[in-house]
Amino acid sequence: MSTPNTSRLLKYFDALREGAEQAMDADSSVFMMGLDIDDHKGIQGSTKGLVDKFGPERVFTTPLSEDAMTGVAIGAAMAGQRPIHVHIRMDFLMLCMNQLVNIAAKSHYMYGGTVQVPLVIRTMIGKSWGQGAQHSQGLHSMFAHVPGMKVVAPSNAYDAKGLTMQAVRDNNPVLIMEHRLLYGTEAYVPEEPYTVEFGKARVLREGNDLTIVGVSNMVMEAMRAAELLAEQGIEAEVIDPVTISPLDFDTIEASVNKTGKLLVVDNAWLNCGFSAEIVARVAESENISLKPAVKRMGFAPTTCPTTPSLEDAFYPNPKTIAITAYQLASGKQDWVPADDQCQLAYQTQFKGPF
Amino acid sequence: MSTPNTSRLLKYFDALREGAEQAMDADSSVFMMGLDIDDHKGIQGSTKGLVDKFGPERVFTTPLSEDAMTGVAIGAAMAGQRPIHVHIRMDFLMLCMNQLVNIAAKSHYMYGGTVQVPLVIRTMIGKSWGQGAQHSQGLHSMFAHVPGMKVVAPSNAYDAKGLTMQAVRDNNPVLIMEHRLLYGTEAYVPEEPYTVEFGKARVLREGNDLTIVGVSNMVMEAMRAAELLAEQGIEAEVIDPVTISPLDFDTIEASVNKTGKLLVVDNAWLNCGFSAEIVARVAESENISLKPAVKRMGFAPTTCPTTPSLEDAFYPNPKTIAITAYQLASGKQDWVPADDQCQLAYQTQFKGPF
Amino acid sequence: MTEYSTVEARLYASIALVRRAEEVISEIYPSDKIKSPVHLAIGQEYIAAAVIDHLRGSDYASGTYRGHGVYLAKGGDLNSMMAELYGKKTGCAQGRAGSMHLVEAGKGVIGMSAVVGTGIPVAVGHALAIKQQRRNDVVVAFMGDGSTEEGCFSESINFAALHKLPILFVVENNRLAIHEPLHKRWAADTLTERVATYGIPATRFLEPDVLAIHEHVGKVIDDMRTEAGPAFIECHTHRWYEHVGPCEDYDQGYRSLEEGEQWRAKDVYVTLGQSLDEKEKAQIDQDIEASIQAAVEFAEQSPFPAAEELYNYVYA
Amino acid sequence: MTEYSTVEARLYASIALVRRAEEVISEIYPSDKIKSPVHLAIGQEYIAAAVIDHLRGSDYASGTYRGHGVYLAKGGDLNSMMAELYGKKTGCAQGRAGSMHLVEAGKGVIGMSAVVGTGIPVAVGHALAIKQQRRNDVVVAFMGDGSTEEGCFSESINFAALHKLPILFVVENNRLAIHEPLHKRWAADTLTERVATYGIPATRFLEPDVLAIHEHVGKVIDDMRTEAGPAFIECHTHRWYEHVGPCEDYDQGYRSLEEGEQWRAKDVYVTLGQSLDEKEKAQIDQDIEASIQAAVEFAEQSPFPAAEELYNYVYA
Ligand SMILES: Cc1ncc(C[n+]2csc(CCOP(=O)(O)OP(=O)(O)O)c2C)c(N)n1
Ligand SMILES: Cc1ncc(C[n+]2csc(CCOP(=O)(O)OP(=O)(O)O)c2C)c(N)n1
Ligand SMILES: [Mg+2]
Ligand SMILES: [Mg+2]
Repeated sequence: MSTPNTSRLLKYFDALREGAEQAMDADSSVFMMGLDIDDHKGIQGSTKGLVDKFGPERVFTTPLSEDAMTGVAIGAAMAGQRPIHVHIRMDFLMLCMNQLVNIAAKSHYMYGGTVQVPLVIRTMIGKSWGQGAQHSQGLHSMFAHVPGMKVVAPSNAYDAKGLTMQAVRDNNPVLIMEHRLLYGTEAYVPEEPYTVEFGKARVLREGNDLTIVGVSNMVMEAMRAAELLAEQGIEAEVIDPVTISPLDFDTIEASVNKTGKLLVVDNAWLNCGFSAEIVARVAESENISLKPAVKRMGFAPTTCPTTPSLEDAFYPNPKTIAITAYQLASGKQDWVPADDQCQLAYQTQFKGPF
Repeated sequence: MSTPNTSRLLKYFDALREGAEQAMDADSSVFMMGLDIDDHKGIQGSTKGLVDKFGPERVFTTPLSEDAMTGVAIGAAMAGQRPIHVHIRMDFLMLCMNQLVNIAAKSHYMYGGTVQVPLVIRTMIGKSWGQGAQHSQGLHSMFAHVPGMKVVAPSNAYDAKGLTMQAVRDNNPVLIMEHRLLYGTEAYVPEEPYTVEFGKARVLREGNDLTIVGVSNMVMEAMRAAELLAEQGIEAEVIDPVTISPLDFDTIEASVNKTGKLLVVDNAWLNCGFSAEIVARVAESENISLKPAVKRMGFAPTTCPTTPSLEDAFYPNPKTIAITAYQLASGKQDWVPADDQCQLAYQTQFKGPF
Repeated sequence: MTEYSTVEARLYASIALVRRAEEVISEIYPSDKIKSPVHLAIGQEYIAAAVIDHLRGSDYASGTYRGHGVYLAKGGDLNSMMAELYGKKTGCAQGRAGSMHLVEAGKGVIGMSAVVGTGIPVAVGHALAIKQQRRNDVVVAFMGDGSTEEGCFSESINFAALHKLPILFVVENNRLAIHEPLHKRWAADTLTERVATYGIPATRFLEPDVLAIHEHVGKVIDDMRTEAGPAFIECHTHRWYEHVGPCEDYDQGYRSLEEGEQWRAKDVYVTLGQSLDEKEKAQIDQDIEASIQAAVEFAEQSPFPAAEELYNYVYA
Repeated sequence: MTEYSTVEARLYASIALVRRAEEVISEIYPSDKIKSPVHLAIGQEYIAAAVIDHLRGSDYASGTYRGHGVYLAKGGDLNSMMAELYGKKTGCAQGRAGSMHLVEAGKGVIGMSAVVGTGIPVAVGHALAIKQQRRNDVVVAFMGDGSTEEGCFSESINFAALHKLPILFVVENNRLAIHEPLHKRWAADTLTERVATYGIPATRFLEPDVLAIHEHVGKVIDDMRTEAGPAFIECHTHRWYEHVGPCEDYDQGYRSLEEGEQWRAKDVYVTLGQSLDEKEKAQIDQDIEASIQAAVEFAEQSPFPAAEELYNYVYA
């Protein structure tokens, strides 16, 4: 007998694996390809065991040929298969931008609706321990920029499984942006198959003082910041957009209308990024009459350095988020959380999807 | 004797050519490479004659290998040369994103300031006559998103030459985004070498009723719209950012502070685009106290179709810009310019840089 | 479907349809009714005809922006193609694709791409799907010499050979990429030898010998249907017209008329035509003229898509 | 610079420095002082040593994220490397690069990249610059077998051969990409034959015969300085340690200890060491230990960059 749904804690990487496994169980046209998915490490556990269960025809590694392999996945998808193509770092997608932007995103339209590309791209953002310039980029805005692509960003194990299963069912190219530092986090994850809807944001924490939108791992950082803020009497409403494109702007708009203040914390650079999009939509909104106080945080406008002393300053963290949010919400600059409190915040495990 | 500066009208493609030619005259480390730059068509005239003047070692075509050729250009730049790498369409840059994003943009930083990449990428946006999905994209926001890259967008022949010459002198990778439909436009272009400063927007037309920021070819379309608007008593201030990254936000901010209304017309999709960035900065600005009315226009959120009946609806044009601007400025929807007036607007030649 | 008395007649009919359709396109073009960049395959049609003659409806063929020949040979509808060039709603992609992105999924015509080389791995992906679906269909991927310079060509051949996929790669080597001759792009004229190092059959045809190509490919494709894995052919050929557009351009100086004349003297359309029974040839020609005429009328009379349709098909 | 009595001694010194430095890195690693993914080249050092022995200061060498050996052999400063691994301000890239992106422009060490294959065309670009600047320097580009699967490898070889650029491509074929064996990635084990089709000299070394490699490359590079154009060598070799990290991993099941032992029995570090004059070897070893010790101390005592420095070097 299976454990009741809500009582099973599962790690993010296990949830990714389980989502794919159940999708493959349900539909024999689903297969998985990607460098190193069939080795003993199995993409940090997220593909482990799949080759044993489904065999090397449905789960196989590839040569180091990201460009052509993406084309191959696209072609297979056009011909009726449902590939999941796994990349261990998002940075490497730069090698297959042409296939993704010029073919995958455009085929359905360009070919007058006669062709579909039900392709799932799994890709991970790296961080810390010297990942550095080429193993750390969150490049979702480049993909969200292009009509025809969908981009989703699970911040917890529940969404990791549910979005994976939904992505496989979707008839369009869907990019799943994962985060290395989320891989070990746990959430209550149902055992049975389920999907998480695209275009539906999640309010993780309600509050009246300001709205914080976090992306991917920054959802966690924002939640931790919210705890620090709560001790100062500031109640932040924390929103996880869940899917970057399509974006559920209504939920954000309603929150900003309530709080009048918005902080977007992206897991990426700001310039021409997803954070700009959210802020721009708020600015354009005819439903928001007063000028809200808005602010964006994300990667520093630099390349990502490897040394911890610089890397620490490169990323937002609960402390800097809390400070920024406090100023935005209170108009004051008279509080900085103590370092040990921030450390404590890091020990909180959020058992998403909250 | 040379003609006096201000009296010589030059076409955009000639200005591009002259800028490169004078840069190559001045510095023997400058060379040019790219598919088809040495044939009898010479990238619509913009590279014509250069191979005859400078020889095939300094001006050469390449194999169809955008990825490696970009790496080659980067390597040559690191070793002291100053390459100008020409691509006939911006869409094809998707093939060399890896080299541009992961190497060109990052090397100076990643290698601790010990390496420089003075690389110029020339690239053209196509439009109309069935260019369609893969020959029409304005993808500047992807590049502006990445620290370490610079992106410039000449809207007229004067800037085409001056930005080219500045780009060659710059010690960083600079992407020049050109527009096919601008190639035939004329402006007064000095014969002697000159540079156009990066990070300095141009106010092309002053006005108090609203601010219109146009990008690349959309600067022209916005100027035409402004004429139509003027007949309705609405004075638009039209701003050409000239360089996308770095961006002169101050000029835009000052204008929006004056007009209280902003329309950004990008030559690209809106989502996570440069238009979002401008609007987001306006929203964040502490110098702008009232909520300005803002609106973005750009490519429709679709792939670009080839047939004129759909393509017409894909792009902003003087008519749709004027209608949108009128509503934004007046709050009214009681005017639509007559089609023949819009046609007339198209006959105006703007002899930039105004 | 029309029955022909000989292979020659069948191939001639296939070649003649493309030749005449493109000649008509070239005639219409100055009227500006076709607002689409046309890359004519005139002079090269025999390759697609010879190869595709061995394909069934459930097989796939992929081509490039120079794809009228592949599209028609694989059974693409002439009316839909002509309407597509005109940008009409009745086009094979409802006017979204133009000449460069022809498609006819129902006939196994894989959508064509105008970014050189990108169609190659997509074709390989179709072969992977065939293998996974345990079908005994095959894929043929047509490409130009220039496309073999793109990294994805090597990547694709390696993967197809590694997984023994049922795909035939066909390089139409017209020794030009736009106006750039081979010697400015290839270190050595050894493409076929290079592909052979992947352990797959690789054959070069220096002459436009349509029957030799036809015979060779027949064997290769038979083997492929019984899991022999991929194969490769390189056919030297000649592009008669300018790279893009409706005209000849020997006067532009980048190539010699002499070379052109040598190839034209061997025009398969003519030589094969001459070998046919005269009556049969006349009938074929007459049918072709009629169908082209009908297609032009169909295209002219079809409506343009309405502006609102712009937003259709962004997502499936 | 130290003078050695024989080529063997010089090569041994180069190999031993890398071997011992990496062994020390591997010892330090568990302390978490080196917060950088280290890809050790232990067992493969002889290739870089043999090749780079022929290079001058003004020549260039490029490597990969597995680049300690190339960096040190080409004259990169050991202190700067160790400090870089520690993330210190005194590192060769001021702590921005870590182990994966070593660089030493002043010594001709081209900055290394952790995106597989991307360093190859960048190295070719250096060779293009040499040609344009009419220098008679050369470039050596080191790469793994996996990187040859990337399209840019083929693109790069073609361009280098087409323009006769002074570059030697060196493939360190350890028959693994992370944990994936060659037969899951290559359709055929014919890389050297394939590269030869570009019309450039291409040679395979199946054994770790450091002197044979040394001799061959000496001739090749001499030719290259007199405009012979590019060349290629493929050296079969063996990676002793895990792909990334400080340990061995024969127990992980993806490769056999037997294979490892066969290679280890031929360890160049040992065999070459045994061939030396004992006194000279002892002196070399002693000097190396001292320099490594000094480098570790240098790294430990160097300061971290200050947070404000984050914003330096975004633009030149
Ligand atoms: C990736 C890419 N680079 C450049 C171009 C511009 N371009 C269009 S066709 C062409 C030549 C292709 O030559 P080849 O593959 O031999 O095909 P052919 O035109 O001779 O049939 C080029 C360079 C393009 N469309 N895509
Ligand atoms: C483009 C790219 N794809 C995948 C990776 C992940 N990755 C890092 S090293 C490596 C294996 C490379 O193998 P090889 O070129 O043989 O070099 P080796 O590690 O054996 O020295 C892979 C797949 C990467 N860094 N870059
Ligand atoms: Mg060709
Ligand atoms: Mg290897």
